[in-house]
Amino acid sequence: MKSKQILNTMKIKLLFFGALTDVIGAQEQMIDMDDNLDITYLNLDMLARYPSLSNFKYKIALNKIVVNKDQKLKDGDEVAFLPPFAGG
Amino acid sequence: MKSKQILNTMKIKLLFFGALTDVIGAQEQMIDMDDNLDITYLNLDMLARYPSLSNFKYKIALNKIVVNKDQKLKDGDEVAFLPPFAGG
Amino acid sequence: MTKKTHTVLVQGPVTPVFISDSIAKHSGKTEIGAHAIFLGQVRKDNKENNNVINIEYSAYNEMAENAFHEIREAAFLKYPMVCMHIYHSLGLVKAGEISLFVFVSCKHREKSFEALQYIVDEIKANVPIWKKENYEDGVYKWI
Amino acid sequence: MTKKTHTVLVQGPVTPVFISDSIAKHSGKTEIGAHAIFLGQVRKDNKENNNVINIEYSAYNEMAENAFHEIREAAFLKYPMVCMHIYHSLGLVKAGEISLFVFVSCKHREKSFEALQYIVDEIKANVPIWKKENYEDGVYKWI
Repeated sequence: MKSKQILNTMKIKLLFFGALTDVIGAQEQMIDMDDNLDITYLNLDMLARYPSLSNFKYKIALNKIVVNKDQKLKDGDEVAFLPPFAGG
Repeated sequence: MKSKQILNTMKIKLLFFGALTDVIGAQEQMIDMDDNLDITYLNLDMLARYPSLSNFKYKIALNKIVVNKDQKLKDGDEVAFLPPFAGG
Repeated sequence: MTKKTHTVLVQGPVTPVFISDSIAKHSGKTEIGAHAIFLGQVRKDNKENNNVINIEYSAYNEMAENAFHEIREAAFLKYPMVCMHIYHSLGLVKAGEISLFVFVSCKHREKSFEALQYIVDEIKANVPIWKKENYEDGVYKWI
Repeated sequence: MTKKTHTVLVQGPVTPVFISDSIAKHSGKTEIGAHAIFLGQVRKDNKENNNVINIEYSAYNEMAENAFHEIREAAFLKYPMVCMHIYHSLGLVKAGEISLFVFVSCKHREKSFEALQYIVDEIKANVPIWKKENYEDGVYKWI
């Protein structure tokens, strides 16, 4: 039995704003990820799936707080991709 | 014939604002003055007539422009006594 | 940058409806991106256990309009404003009512705050206007 | 100085009537002597011979309301305000209409200008809101 098989799966909600909604073609996605992965991994996965994402500046918020990419994820987390703010 | 008698008389309009209207008991006075007198003379004359004026700070405007007291007056001038401004 | 002389002094309080009408009139000026507005409101100050009920404003009218005009000219030289308006009350303004309305409109916001402060400070310092505070018990005090 | 959370985000433009109603509501707060107001108005910018017809605002709503709340708390600690209100549009706001209304009220005027600028700058920098400029010929651009 490989260790991979005993890993649980996390459900993560992804949110996209501003120009990124056009890049992704959606405002929201639900994804399944293996346990213990962090935001760096998620981000690289997104860049692989949407190469043009690399043309955009964005920060990442975990559960509505902007975080560094080494943050670990857990089941039920909400991860948002935020282009530079432009209120007013 | 004394020189005094050939002096012309000037008509000067005096205006009072703010607390000074209470001191003088009027917003406006017309006075006659001998020619060639200046604002210093007028001011001393007013202080003699209204001693409590000395308790107040004020500037003097000649024809709507704040001036120094050595300004000479002429017939038809408008002299205003202006306490500190308090707009807004 | 010389703009025409505006009549600034108005009888009685500046009403909220007058303010919203002024704002609405600027919707056609679509180069404006930022409005900065100052409103002076009469405070019900309490002095020696006595409340201010209203303020009575008086001015040396013609000299005041000249002073407002000079403030206007100086402000347009100093700041990149699209337009600017000042309205100041004369006569009675009750506690809670508005006696001064300064309205600065710019393309961008950056300088609008400083322009607003400059204009309000200039008004307080250089315009011959006086106020008489009337108190609830009938006494008054010149400010 | 902690004040209750306010809902800041409103659908569509901030109307002049809403603004005058807000001003009128402060006439009972007779300790206020100075209101400083900022209004953001949508500019009909011309880019490559194409005019902005409207802006569509979108936000990460809950995070934005949190950010507005933090700005509010910080501003009350920093400045002697009697009260403060922020309203920001979501959805379509046409050129000439108002998308941001910041309303600062103080006893005295001195700090009101700086407080106003601080709050507007914080909103621009720290609130997750985005805008899509729609042009007359049907194209759009994310800002």
